Amino acid sequence: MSSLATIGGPVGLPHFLVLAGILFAIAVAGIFLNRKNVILILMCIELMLLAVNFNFVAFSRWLGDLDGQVFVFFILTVAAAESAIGLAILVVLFRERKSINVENLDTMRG
Amino acid sequence: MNTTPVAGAADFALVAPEIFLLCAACAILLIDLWLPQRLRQVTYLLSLVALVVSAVLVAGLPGERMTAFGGTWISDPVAKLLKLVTCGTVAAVFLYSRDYLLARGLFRGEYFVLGLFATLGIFVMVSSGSLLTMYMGIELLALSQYALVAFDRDSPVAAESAMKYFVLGAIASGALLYGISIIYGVTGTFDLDELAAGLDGSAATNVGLLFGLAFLMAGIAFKFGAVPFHMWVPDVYHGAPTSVTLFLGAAPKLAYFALALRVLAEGLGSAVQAWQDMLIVLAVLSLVVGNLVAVAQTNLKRMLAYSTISNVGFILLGILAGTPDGYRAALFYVVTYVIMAVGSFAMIVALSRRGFEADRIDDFRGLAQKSPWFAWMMLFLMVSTAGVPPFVGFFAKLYVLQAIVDVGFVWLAGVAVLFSVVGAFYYLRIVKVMFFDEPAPGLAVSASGSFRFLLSVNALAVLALGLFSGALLDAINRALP
Amino acid sequence: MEKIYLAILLAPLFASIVAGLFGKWVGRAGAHTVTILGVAVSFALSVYVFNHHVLQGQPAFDGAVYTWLETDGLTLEIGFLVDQLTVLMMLVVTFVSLMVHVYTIGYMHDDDGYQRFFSYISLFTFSMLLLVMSNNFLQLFVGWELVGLVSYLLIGFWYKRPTAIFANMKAFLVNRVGDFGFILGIAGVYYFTDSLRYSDAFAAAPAIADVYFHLFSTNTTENALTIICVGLFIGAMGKSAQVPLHVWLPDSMEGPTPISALIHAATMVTAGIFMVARMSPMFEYSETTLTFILVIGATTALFMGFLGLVNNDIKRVVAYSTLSQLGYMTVALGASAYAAGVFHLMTHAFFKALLFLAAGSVIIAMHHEQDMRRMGGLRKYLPITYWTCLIGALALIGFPGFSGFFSKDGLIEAVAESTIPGAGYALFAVMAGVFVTALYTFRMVFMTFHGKERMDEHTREHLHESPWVVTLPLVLLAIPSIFIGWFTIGPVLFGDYFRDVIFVLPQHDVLAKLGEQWHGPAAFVLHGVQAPVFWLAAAGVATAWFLYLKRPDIPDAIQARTRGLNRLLENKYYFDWFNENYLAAGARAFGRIFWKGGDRMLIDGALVDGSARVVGWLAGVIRHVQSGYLYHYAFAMIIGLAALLAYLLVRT
Amino acid sequence: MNNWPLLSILVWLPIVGGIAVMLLGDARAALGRWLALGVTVLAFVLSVPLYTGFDSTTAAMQFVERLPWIPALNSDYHLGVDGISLPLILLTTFTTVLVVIAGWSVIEKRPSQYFAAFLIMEGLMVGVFAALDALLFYVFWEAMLIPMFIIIGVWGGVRRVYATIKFFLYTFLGSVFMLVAFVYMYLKTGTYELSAFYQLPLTLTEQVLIFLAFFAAFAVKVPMFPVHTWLPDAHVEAPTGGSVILAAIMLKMGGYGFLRFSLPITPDASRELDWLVIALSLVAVVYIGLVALVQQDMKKLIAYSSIAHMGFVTLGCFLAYDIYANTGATTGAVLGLQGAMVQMISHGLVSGALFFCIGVLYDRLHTREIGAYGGVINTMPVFGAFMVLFAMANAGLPGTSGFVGEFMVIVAAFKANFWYAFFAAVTLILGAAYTLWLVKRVVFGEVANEGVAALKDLNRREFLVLAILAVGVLALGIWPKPLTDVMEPTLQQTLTLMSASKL
Repeated sequence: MSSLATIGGPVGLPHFLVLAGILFAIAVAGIFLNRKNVILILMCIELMLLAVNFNFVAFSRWLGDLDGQVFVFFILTVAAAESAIGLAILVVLFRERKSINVENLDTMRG
Repeated sequence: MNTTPVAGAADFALVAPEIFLLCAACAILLIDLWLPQRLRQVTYLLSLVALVVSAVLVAGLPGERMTAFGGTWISDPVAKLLKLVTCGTVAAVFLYSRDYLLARGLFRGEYFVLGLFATLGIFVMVSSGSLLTMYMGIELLALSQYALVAFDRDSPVAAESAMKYFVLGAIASGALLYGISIIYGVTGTFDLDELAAGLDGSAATNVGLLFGLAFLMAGIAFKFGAVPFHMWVPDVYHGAPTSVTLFLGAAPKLAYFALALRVLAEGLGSAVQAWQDMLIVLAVLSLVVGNLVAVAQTNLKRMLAYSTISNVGFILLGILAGTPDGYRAALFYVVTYVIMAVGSFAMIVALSRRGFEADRIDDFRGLAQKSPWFAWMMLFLMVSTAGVPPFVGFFAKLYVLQAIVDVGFVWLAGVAVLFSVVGAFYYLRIVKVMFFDEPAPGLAVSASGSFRFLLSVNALAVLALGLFSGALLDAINRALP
Repeated sequence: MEKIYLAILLAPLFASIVAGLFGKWVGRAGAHTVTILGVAVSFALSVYVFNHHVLQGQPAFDGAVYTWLETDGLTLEIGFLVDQLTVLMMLVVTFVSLMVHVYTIGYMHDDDGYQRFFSYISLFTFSMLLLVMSNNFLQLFVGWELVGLVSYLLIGFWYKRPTAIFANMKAFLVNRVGDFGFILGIAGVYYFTDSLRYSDAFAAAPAIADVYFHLFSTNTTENALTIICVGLFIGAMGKSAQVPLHVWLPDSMEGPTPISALIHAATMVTAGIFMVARMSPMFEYSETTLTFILVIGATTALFMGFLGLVNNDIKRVVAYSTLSQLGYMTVALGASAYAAGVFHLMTHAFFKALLFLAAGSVIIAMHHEQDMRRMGGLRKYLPITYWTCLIGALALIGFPGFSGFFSKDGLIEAVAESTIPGAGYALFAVMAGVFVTALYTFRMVFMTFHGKERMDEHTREHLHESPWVVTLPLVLLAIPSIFIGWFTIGPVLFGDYFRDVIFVLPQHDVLAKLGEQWHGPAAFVLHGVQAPVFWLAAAGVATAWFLYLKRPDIPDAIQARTRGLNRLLENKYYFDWFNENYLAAGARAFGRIFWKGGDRMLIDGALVDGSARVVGWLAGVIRHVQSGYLYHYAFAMIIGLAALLAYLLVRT
Repeated sequence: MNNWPLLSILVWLPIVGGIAVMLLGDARAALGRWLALGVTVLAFVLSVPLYTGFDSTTAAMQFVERLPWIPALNSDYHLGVDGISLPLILLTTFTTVLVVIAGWSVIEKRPSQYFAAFLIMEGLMVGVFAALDALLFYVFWEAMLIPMFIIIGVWGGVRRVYATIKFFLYTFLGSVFMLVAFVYMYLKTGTYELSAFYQLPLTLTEQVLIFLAFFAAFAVKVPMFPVHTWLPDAHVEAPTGGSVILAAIMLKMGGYGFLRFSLPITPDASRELDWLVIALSLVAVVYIGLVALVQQDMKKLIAYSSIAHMGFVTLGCFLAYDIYANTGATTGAVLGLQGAMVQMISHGLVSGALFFCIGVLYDRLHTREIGAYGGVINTMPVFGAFMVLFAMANAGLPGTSGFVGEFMVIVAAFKANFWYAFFAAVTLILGAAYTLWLVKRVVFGEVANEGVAALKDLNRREFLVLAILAVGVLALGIWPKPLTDVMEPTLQQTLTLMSASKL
C-alpha cells in the first residue's frame, strides 16, 4: 500500500478523489437545481455513476486490488440498464403528458 | 484477497433456487411472448409454480450458515426464512393482483415476469456476502420495481410516480455506491465477513469509514423510505397501480431488512456506535413524520404509505438496538408488517372496480353494512398495524420495545409508543369510516372465491399469529440465533 | 329478650314492606290494618321491655344481632343497646307512631297514595327504632340517615307540588350537611378506639380528651374530643334543626300533617337530642362542645320563637314552636342536664304531636286551608279538637301541672344552676323564650278557635268535627300531655332512672343540685307558680289575648311601625335567602366555572382537543414539505445526507 | 367441577359465543339474542362456583391455570383469582347478563354485532381480572378497547365518533406507558410473571417512573382528575349497554390496576407519591361533584358522579402510608382498601342501574336532557320508585351498597389525616345534591309535557333488570360481610406488599 500522495506520479489518489467528489456534487446539484428537463436529470445520474467509478478505479489502483475495477464493470452494466429503463419511463411519461418538464410532475403531493 | 475463488458444485447447490428462478423468469418471459392473450393465465400459473418450486428449493437448503463463491454468497437460516416469506408474499401478491389486472386489461406477462425478477433481486440481496452481490441484488430489485410502477402505460400518475421513483432511486444508488467506494477505499474489501474481521472497536471513530457509512446509510434509508429519504414513498404508493403498490409495499421490505442486517450488523458491526446514532435520528424522524402526516391523508394508499414510513421507524428501532434481540425483533416486525401490508392493500384491491380505484378513505364508508366480514377483516388489519393486542402487530412492537429498552433507550421507547398513539388515530379512522358511517354509493366486495379466502386467511393470520406469537418468535429465534 | 327486640324492630318493617310493595293487593284496609298491627306489636312489646328493664330492674342489654362487616380487626355489627334511655325512646316512638297511624286513616282518607303513606310511616318507625336501639355508631348512622330518607319521601309525598319537592330536597341536603359533621365525628371515634361500639368509645373518652390535633397549622392545637363531639353535634344540629341548619324544618310542613306530627315534632327531630344524651360520657369531657351546644340551643330557642309570632300558617307556627322547643332541649344538653333534655323531649313528643294532629284536624275541617287569618271561632265547630289543642298549648307554654311545665321548668332551673360558659346567655334566652312561646302559642289558639269567623261561607257550611280516627289519637295524646310529667319527673330528672345511662361529671351535675331541693311534684308545681317563669308565660298569654282578641288592630299597627324588624322576621333572618343566593348559587357557579372553564376549556379544549389540533396542524405543515416536485424531494435527500455527514463532524 | 378450567371457560366461552352470534348475522338476530342470553347466563352460572368454591382464608391465587404461551419470553397463559379479582369477575358476568336483557329489543341496528361485541367484551374483561401474567393482562386490557370502540361508535349518539375516538386514544395513550414499564421489568426479571414483579427490587427512581407509567394507565381508566374528560363524552354517546359496561366494569380496571400493580410493585414510589393520588382523589370528589351539579344531560351527570365516586376508590387505596405516618400503625389501612373494593362493586351496581334507568327514559323519549322530563313518576310510578332507590344509593344512603364503601373510606381517611376525611365527606352533601336535584327535576313534579304524559311504565324485561339490580344494591348494603370476607386475606396481603420497602 503506497502512501496517499504518490500513485502515478504528480497526480495522486487525492486528486482522483477530489475530482470524483466534485463530479458527484455537480451531479447531485444538477438534479435538484434543474427544474426543466428530465433528460438532464438522466444525464446527471450518469455523471454520478461516473464519479463513483472514478473512486473505485482510483482506490483499486491504490490498493492494488482488482475487485474495485470488477465492480466498475458491473456498475457500467447496471448504468446501461438503468438508462434504458429511465428512458423507457421517459417515453411513457411523454406519451401521457406531452411534456418532459420536471415542474409538471406534481400531480401527487401532500 | 487470499482466497482464490473456485466455484464448485457445492457453491451452485447453494444458489439453486436463484438459478432456477432466473431460468424460470426467462422462460416465462419467452413463453409469454408466444401466448395469445386468452392463454395469459398460463403465464400467471407458471409464475406461481416458479415461486412454489423456488420455495421448495429454498426449503431444501441446509439449515446452517454456509458460504459460496468465495464468501460472496451466504446461505444461512435467516436467508432461508426471508426467502420463504418472500415466496409466500409474492405468490399472495400475484393471487391478489389477478382480478385487478384482468379487470383493467393489464393482465400481461410483464407484471409476473418483472415480479419474478424482483423476487430474484430480493433473493440475491438476502444472500449477499459481499457489497458487490448486494449491489447487484439492489439494482435487480430496483430496476424491476421502476418498471413495475410504470407498467400501466396508460396511467399518467403511474408514469409520473415511476419517474420520481426512478430519479430518486438513482440518486440513492449513487449515494450507496459512493459510500461503498469509500468503504472499499478504507478497508480494501467488499466482502462483508472480511469487513467485519478487519474492523475493530476503533471503527466507530474512523473518519473515512464514517464518511462512507454516511453515504451508505443514505442509500439504505432511501430503500426503507426512512425520513428524510422518504419523499418517494407516498407518491409512488399512490401513483402506482394498486397491484403494484401491493408488491412494493410488501416483499421488498424483507430485502431491505436483509440489506441492513448484512451490511450494518454483520459487515459494520464494530461501528455500531456510529450507525446506531444515525439510525436513532432516522427512526425518530420516521416515527414522527410518518405518523403525523398520515393523519392528514384522505387517500388510503397515501395514508398507508405514511404508515409504512412510521413502521419503518419501528424496524429501524429494532436494528439500531444492535443486539441479536434487536435484529430478531426487527425481523419479526418486518415479517409481520409484510403480512399486514399485503392484507391492507389487498383490501383496496378487493373493493376496487374498473374505473373505481377505491383508494380514497371515503370509499370504505359503511363497509360494515355492505360486507361485514371484510369490514372485520380490515379492522383486524388496521388495529393490528396500530399495535393493539391481541393482534400480531402489537407483539412486533413489543419485541422492538423490549430490544431498545434492553440497551437502555427507554426514552426512545417512550417516543415510539407516544407516536403509536398518534398512529392509532388514523387506523381508527378507517375503522370509523367502515363501521360508523353510512354506506358510500360504491359496491360491496365482489372478489373471487380464492381472493376472499386468501384475504380472510391473511387477516385471520394476523390474529392467529398474535395469539400464538410464540411460534413465530421461535422460528425467528432459530433463524437468527 | 333478643327476639323481642328484633320483633319490635322488624314488625314495622315487615308491615311497611307489605303495604309498600304489595299495596295493590292488600288494598287500603289491608295496608292500614297491617301497619297499625305492626306498630301496635312494637308498642306492646316496648311496654313489655319497659316492664322488663325498668320495673323489674333487669340489667341493660348490649349485644349484636349479626355481623355487618368484619375487616382489619374492626367488627361492625347491627346490635341493640337496650337500657332506660332506649326504652323511653322506644315507648315514645311507638306510641306516637301508633297514634299517628290511627290518625292517618282519617287524614289521608281521600288520598291516592294511601298505602304508600302507611308504608312510609311504618318504615319511619322502623328506622327510628333502629336508631334508638343501636349499640354502635354505624347503626346509629344508618338509622340516622334512614329517618332522613323517610322524611325526604314524606315531605315530598305530594310529589306534584313544586314546593313539596323543593322542600324535601332541601330537608335532605341540610340534613346531609349535618351528617357531614356526624360522619367525621364517627370517624374520629374510630381513629382513637379502632371500634365503633358505644362502650369502647365511652371508655376511651377521658383519654381522648387529653389528645390534641394540629388541624390548621402546627401552632394551633385542637382538642380531639372536642372535634369529635362538635362533629357529632353538627349531625344533631341537622337532625334536630338547630340554627343555622334549621332551615329545612319549616319547609318540611309541605308534607301531610301526620308526618309533621310524627317526624318533625315528636321523633325524628329529637334524634339529635337523644344522640347527645346517649353520648353524654363523651360530651361531658369536652366543655367547649357543651358551650357550643348551649349557645346554639339558646339561639334556636329564642330566635325561632320570634318567627312563630309573624307566621300565619297554622302548621308553620307549630313548626317554629318545635324549633324553639328543640332549642330548649339542646340548651339542657349543653348545661349537662341531659336528663332534663330527654325529659322535655318526651313530654314535647306528646304535646307537640297533639298540637300538630290538632292543627291537622283543623286543616281537615277547613278543607286544607292552613292560613289562620281565614279561621277564627272554630271552637264551637270542633270542640274535641279545641279542647285537646288547648291542653297541648298549655303544656307547651309550661302551665303548671301540665307535662310541659315539669320538663321546661326543670330545664330552666338546671340552666340557671349551670356554670358552663355561655350559661348566662342561655338562661336569658330560655327565660325570654317562655314569654315568646306563650305569646305565639296563644296567638295561634286565639286566631284559630276564638274571635271572628273569617272563613268563607262555603267552608263554614261544611265545618264539622273530624271523625273518631282523628279525634281518638288527640284524646289519647292529650292524656299524657297533661299527666305524664307528674309521674315521671321524679325518677327521670332527680331519681336514678338514668343512673347507669347518662354520665355527668360531678362539677357539671346541675340536676343533682336541683335534686337537693326536690320534694315531689306537688311542691314543684307550687314552687313553679311563684317563679318568674310562670309569670312570664302568663304575661305572654295575656298579651296574646289583648293583641289578638281584644284589640286585633294593634298587631297591624306594630307591624307597620317596625317594618325593618318585620321584614327580618318574615324573611326568617334571611337564612334561606343566603343559602339559596350564596351557598346553592355559589356551588352552581363554581360547578359551571369548573365545568366550562376547567373541563371544557382547559382540559378538553386546550389539552385534549388542543393536542389533537397540534397534531393536525403539524401534519398540515409537514405535509407541505411533500410538494410534489422532484427537485424538492432530491433536495430533502441531500439535506439528509448532509445531516448524516454533519453528524460525522460532530462525532470525530 | 373443581377440576374444570373455570376461568378459561369464563374467558373463552363468551368470546366463542360472541363470534357465533356474529356469524349468525342479523337475519337470524332472534336466534342470536337467545344464544347471547344463553351464553351470558351460562357464564354467570359458571362463575358462581368460583365464589362457592373459593377459600376465603387464604390470599393465595385459586383456580389457577397455567400453560406456556410465549416460551421465549417466559410469558405464560396464567390465570387465577384471589379476593380482589373474584368479586370483579362476578360483577362482570352478572352485569353482562343484564346488559343482554336490556338490549333485547331496543337495538334494531345490526343486533347480532351488538350482542357479539358485548359477549367478546365479557370474555376480555374476565381475562383482565384473571390474568396473572403481565403480558397476558395487557393483551386483555387493550383488546377490550376494540369492542368498546365499536359499541360506542356504531350504536352511540350524535357525537359518537368524537366520543369513541377520544375514549380509545385517551385510554390507549395511558396504557402504552404501562407497557413500557412492563417491558422494563421483564428485562429485569426475565419473565412477565406478576409474582416475579412483586419480588423485583427496584430503586426509588425506577419505582417512581414505573409508578407514573402505571398511573397514566390506571388514572385514565378510573378516571381521575384531570384525565377524566373522556368519560362524560363516552357515557353520553354510548348506548345504554355500553354505558353500563363502561361504568360498571371498565372503570373498575383502573382501581384493580392500582391494587394489583401499582401498590405491590412500586411500594416506595407509592409512598412517595401518595399525596398526588390522594389530592387528585379529593379533587375528584369536590371539583367533579360541583361539575356534576350543573349538568343538563342525565348521562353526563351520572358520568361525573361516577368520577366522583371512583375518587373514593383511589383514595381508599392510597391511605395506608399516611395512616402509618400519622398513627404509627397500619390499623385502618385495610379498611380503606376494603372500602375501595366495596365502593367499586357497589358503584358497578348503582351506576349501572342508573344508566339503565336513563336508558329506559331514553328509549321512550329519545332525549337525555333533564329539561325534557319532569313528573315522570306520574306516568311511570314503578320506574320512579326504582329511580329514587338507585339515586339514593348513588347518594350513599345507608342500607344500600353505596353507603358501605364511602363510609369505610371516610372513616379510614380520618386515620390518615383529618382533612382527607373532611373533603371526602363533602360527597355526602354534593353527592346528595346532584343526585336528588336530578330526581327532583326528572321524577317528581307535575307532568311536564305531552311526551312525559304519554310515557308507559316499565315492561317486564326492564322491570326484571332493575329489580335484580335493586336486590343486589340492597343486599350488599344490608349485609356486606360475604363480600368483605372474601377480600380480607388478599387485601391484608396487599397491605403487606405495599408496606414492604423494596429499597
